[in-house]
Amino acid sequence: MFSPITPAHYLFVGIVLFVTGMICLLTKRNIIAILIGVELILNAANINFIAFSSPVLFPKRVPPLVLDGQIFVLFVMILAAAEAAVALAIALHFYSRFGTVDVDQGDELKG
Amino acid sequence: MNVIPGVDPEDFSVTSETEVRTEELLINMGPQHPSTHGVLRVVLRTDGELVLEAIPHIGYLHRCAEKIGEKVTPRQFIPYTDRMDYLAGMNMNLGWALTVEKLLGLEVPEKARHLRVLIVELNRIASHLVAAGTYGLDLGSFTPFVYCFREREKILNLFEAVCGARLTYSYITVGGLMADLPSGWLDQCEAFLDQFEPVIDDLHDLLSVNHIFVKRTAGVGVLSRELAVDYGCTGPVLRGSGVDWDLRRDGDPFYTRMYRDYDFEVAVCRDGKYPQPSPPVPTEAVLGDCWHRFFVRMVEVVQSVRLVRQAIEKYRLAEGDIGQPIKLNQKLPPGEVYLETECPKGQMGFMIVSLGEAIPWRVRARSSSFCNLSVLPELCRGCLVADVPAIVGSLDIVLGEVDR
Amino acid sequence: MAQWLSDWLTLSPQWEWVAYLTVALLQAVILLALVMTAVALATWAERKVAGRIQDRLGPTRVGGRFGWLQPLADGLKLFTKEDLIPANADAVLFRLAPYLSFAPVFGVFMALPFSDGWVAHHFNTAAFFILAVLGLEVFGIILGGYASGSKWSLLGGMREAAQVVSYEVPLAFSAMLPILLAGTMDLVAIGEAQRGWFWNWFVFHDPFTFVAFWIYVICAVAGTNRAPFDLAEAESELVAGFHTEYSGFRWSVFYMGEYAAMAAVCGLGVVLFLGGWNGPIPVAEWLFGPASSTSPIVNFLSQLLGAVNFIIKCIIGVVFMISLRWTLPRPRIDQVMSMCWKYCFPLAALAFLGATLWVLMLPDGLLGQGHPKASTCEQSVMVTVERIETP
Amino acid sequence: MTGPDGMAILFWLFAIVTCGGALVVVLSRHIVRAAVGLILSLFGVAMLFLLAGAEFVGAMQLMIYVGGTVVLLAFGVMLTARRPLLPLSTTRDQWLAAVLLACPLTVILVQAALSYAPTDSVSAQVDAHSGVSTPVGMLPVTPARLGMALLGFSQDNHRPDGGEVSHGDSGYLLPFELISVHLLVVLIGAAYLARREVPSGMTPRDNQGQLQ
Amino acid sequence: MSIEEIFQHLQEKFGEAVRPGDFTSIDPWIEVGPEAIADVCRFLRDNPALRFEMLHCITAVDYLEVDEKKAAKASFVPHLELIYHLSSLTLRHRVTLKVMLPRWRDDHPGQLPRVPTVSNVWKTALWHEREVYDLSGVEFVGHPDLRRILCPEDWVGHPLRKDYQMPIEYHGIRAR
Repeated sequence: MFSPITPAHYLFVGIVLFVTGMICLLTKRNIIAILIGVELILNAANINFIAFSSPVLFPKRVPPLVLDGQIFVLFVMILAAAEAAVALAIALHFYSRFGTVDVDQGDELKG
Repeated sequence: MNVIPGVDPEDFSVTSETEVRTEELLINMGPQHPSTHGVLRVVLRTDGELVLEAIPHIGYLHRCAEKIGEKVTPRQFIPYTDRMDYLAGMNMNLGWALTVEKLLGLEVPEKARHLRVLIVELNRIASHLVAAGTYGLDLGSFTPFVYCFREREKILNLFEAVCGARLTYSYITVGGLMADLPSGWLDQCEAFLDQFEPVIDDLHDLLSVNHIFVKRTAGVGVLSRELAVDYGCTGPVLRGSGVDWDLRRDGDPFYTRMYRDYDFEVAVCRDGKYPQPSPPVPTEAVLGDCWHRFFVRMVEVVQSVRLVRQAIEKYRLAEGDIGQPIKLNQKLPPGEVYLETECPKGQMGFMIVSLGEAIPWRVRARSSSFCNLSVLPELCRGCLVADVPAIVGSLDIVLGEVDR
Repeated sequence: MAQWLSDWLTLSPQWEWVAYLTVALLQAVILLALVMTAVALATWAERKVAGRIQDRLGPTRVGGRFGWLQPLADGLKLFTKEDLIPANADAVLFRLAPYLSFAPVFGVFMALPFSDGWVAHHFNTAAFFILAVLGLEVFGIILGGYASGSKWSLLGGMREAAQVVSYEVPLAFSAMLPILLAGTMDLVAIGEAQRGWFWNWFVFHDPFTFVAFWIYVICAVAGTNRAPFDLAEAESELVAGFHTEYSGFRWSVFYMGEYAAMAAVCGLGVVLFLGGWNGPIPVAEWLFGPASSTSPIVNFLSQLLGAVNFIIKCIIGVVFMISLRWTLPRPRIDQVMSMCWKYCFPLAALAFLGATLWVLMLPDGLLGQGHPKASTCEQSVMVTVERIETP
Repeated sequence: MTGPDGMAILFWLFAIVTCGGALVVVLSRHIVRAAVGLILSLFGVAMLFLLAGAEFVGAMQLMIYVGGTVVLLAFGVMLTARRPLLPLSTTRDQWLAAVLLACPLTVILVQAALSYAPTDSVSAQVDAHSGVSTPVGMLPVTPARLGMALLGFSQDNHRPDGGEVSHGDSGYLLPFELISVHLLVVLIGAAYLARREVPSGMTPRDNQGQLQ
Repeated sequence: MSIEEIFQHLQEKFGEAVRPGDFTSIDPWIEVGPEAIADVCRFLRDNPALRFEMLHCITAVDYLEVDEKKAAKASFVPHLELIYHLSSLTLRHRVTLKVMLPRWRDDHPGQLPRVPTVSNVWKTALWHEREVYDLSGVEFVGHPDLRRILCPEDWVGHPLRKDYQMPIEYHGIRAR
């Protein structure tokens, strides 16, 4: 009954994540909500990587692009975790300085 | 958060003076909280887990004992004393009875004196058992609590055999005691003591020398000798700070003569050592910290066992009766009298102002827990949230006595 | 199985997915029943062990002398309790949180092998998958603490977040040793690598694995939020921590999560360190011969024996965790954190290094008796190197 | 779960979870709810990875992303929320800008996805009933292979039939080292940024920093 | 040290502000003028011969006969007494101080009598003075935080005064 899953299916999920992440990035002003948007966008990219390197979706491909995709996803994940840590540190610093996490209110550029 | 009539939970006049920083949190600990030992309410101003300020609010168990004392005769007041430190009713009875006797110039017969020592020291053991058990509970260890209560139940059984009550005894009365011991009671008591002494070592293993326990209590809530005296702390709290002071030895002669021919040591740390037998003091412990306050009680239990054994012997040898209670409406001579006794929680003082009638003009109860609790803000400043129960528990307060 | 069902119902190929769905649901229900049984037994054991430690009997009334039905009675009581949602709470998240905390633990059992053939889904990264999924439990707890709208709950949630995230690191590190020794993350393979006498178990493989095992135990207790590391609920400090505002059924779901997590970490620990389904004495091999037995009945019996072995070891682990809870006081949060970062983590890292060196230096073990599959990893390195070097 | 139908069912299930979570993120007004949406979404992505045969990466996604990053985010939310459940305010202008940018983007991306001609994925149908069979000569993606690749022994560089090897290719060793250094820098930077002053009048106690 | 010697010390230092109370009663006492109490207490604590380190208790006694028939025969004039029990842990002696106060300041009912605080001498007085303020209605001048302690903050009246009337109701709770 179901049509078999192709990489295109994965691409569509990636599109949804990317667009929602984009909207999140644009509409939210809370520094942490912005971070959440960035995570969504990164995940959209990851989905594409995985889809194109999947041995399940490309069972016959030789040579398989398996490792490239997966390893880059790993790199993205690690970088995202590092990014979250730094962003959180900035958010805390921001909060203790301005008493808010609204990025629009911290527009002064003083050291 | 609890809503108390007439009190806005977020409005505290003390805290509003200082600027409330953004990360700060005002936490209401109590009056319903598992480790405030009753209806104590402590308002904590915290920064994360760090306590910046702790303000105790008391009075939730205020039952107007002093006002009632102005309406009833001394013997009628005895049940009210039971309800002050309800974990050591016998000691409360004794304090009040001795105060009235001091006013009347009355001395009880020898047999009654030894029986009083016997009963009071047993009750001290029971009270310290509760203190040790609940202290374990405060630190997250449930099992010592059950062990302590098991032993306390045995003491309560003995008390029940003596006076029919398990908590509010009204047994020691002005002029003597309400009844003599039932036959065979002394043997039961001795059997209990024989069985109880090894249990103290179990409790030491589970608590006093347990590594986590020491880590949680050593160096926490350090109360210096000077501060302890300044705040009027008494009992194990004072001795935990290294002050060699026990009313049973140093008190009013009217009280100390009760213990005149008894042999016991004051449970206090001298040159880093406690009266033996007791495990050695861990190196992390600082004099005056929670560990010492706790340990003083454990050592006192051993001394109380000694006293009870002596009292049993002396009672067996004593001649005469157990004294005659005064008449219910006996007229009191005019005068003022104040007497403090060494209760398990500290020095419990009663004062009577009499104008020559059967009913006192004014009754005053100076409660040890009240003074011991007043040092809480000093101890909690700069500690962690988890240390607050450790400190409150080490002060061993009974709210019935704090609020009276 | 789905195939068989589909054939039996003679479904046309376009309706085959119904068979798949049915089988999937059926398997989920079986797994859930299994987990719930484990939870019920664990609560019963908790009360009984606590009772015995405290010189009393524990439950004796419901269900005969030993109070077997006590969990049922407890459950019934909790189901009938009023479900309170505080006015300050975020109702949606408040309701969601218990399930978020329970569901991941349930997911763990999907990858946990009960014997070499009995596993719901055979992942080739099962060990890692279980560690990852177990780490998700924390989110339900944080959320519950946050959504309650109570400061005590919030403090509990923050403690939980700090504690569990920290302890995951040494936990994963100590779990890495058996993975290293077996050369795979496949739990079935790891279990098989410990076949034989009990000295083949990875805990006795070398001194470093022995140390790592105890680090695993500590971190597993801390990671499942059990006493003495139950700082998130710490009843004497934070009233009840993250579940202060919960009552009735939702509260019990949190508890199911906790007990199921206990069983799960014990299961993982048993497979990683304690030989999994292999008994201390290789009775199964004597009785049933080598694993590749032909007869389905013999195979079934050997699987059953393995599962029994595994479950007995898990029960021992759970009882050990319970008795810890009723013996030790609770450390303070800063002590818990410093223990993680100052002791557990460096020790785990050292043990990892040590075990690696041990395998390289003494591939045949100290006595030269050899370890069955201990050099797999090394072999795979060699194989790869060879492949690269031979153009 | 094997078989194309099983895979399809699971794919749709987790695709819905993923997209639903993402929508929750965008539409929720509370930051914590947005974080829960993110959790759901990332969990769904992890499951999609598993379905696509990337088991190690899927587990990694669960561990690092859901278990680590999002917990970190939740932590940040708790530390910065003055009151519980701080609402997020979004102005109409921002929505307008977002929609204006998102619509063309969606169109372009969908166009791209539709125009992608799956060259060999059709052949997956061939193995309908035998499940996902591993082609001859291809090893399954085990963590060991990924790990070897990170250390420079990449098997993608060889033909499975032992064919040509591009010499001088060291796998992913360089990016791996770069990432390591990067992580170290980030660790120090984050610790530096997040450190805080001890409140005045307080004596700093042991391990105070770790309480945060 | 006997009460006479202690009194001697105080007399030398403060003169008229201290008066001999009753040295023959069970608990002998010294009377101190209300304005001098803080100085006397500080002297008692700091003098190396006296060293009263511990304040045990502050008691307020209200002398007022409400019953008019008995009031005529009463042995006292209406007044308030503050009683301080002190002891020295090092020198092991005790003393009782008394301060006589009017029931109301300037005889205006409702105006609480004032007395200097001793909370800066002994910290324990912080709570004892709050209790006396709460229950007996004495205002301690200089106390850093003079609030009710046992009664609720919005309670009216001072219960241990002899003429205290219990309120009819308190926040909807019947009290009488």
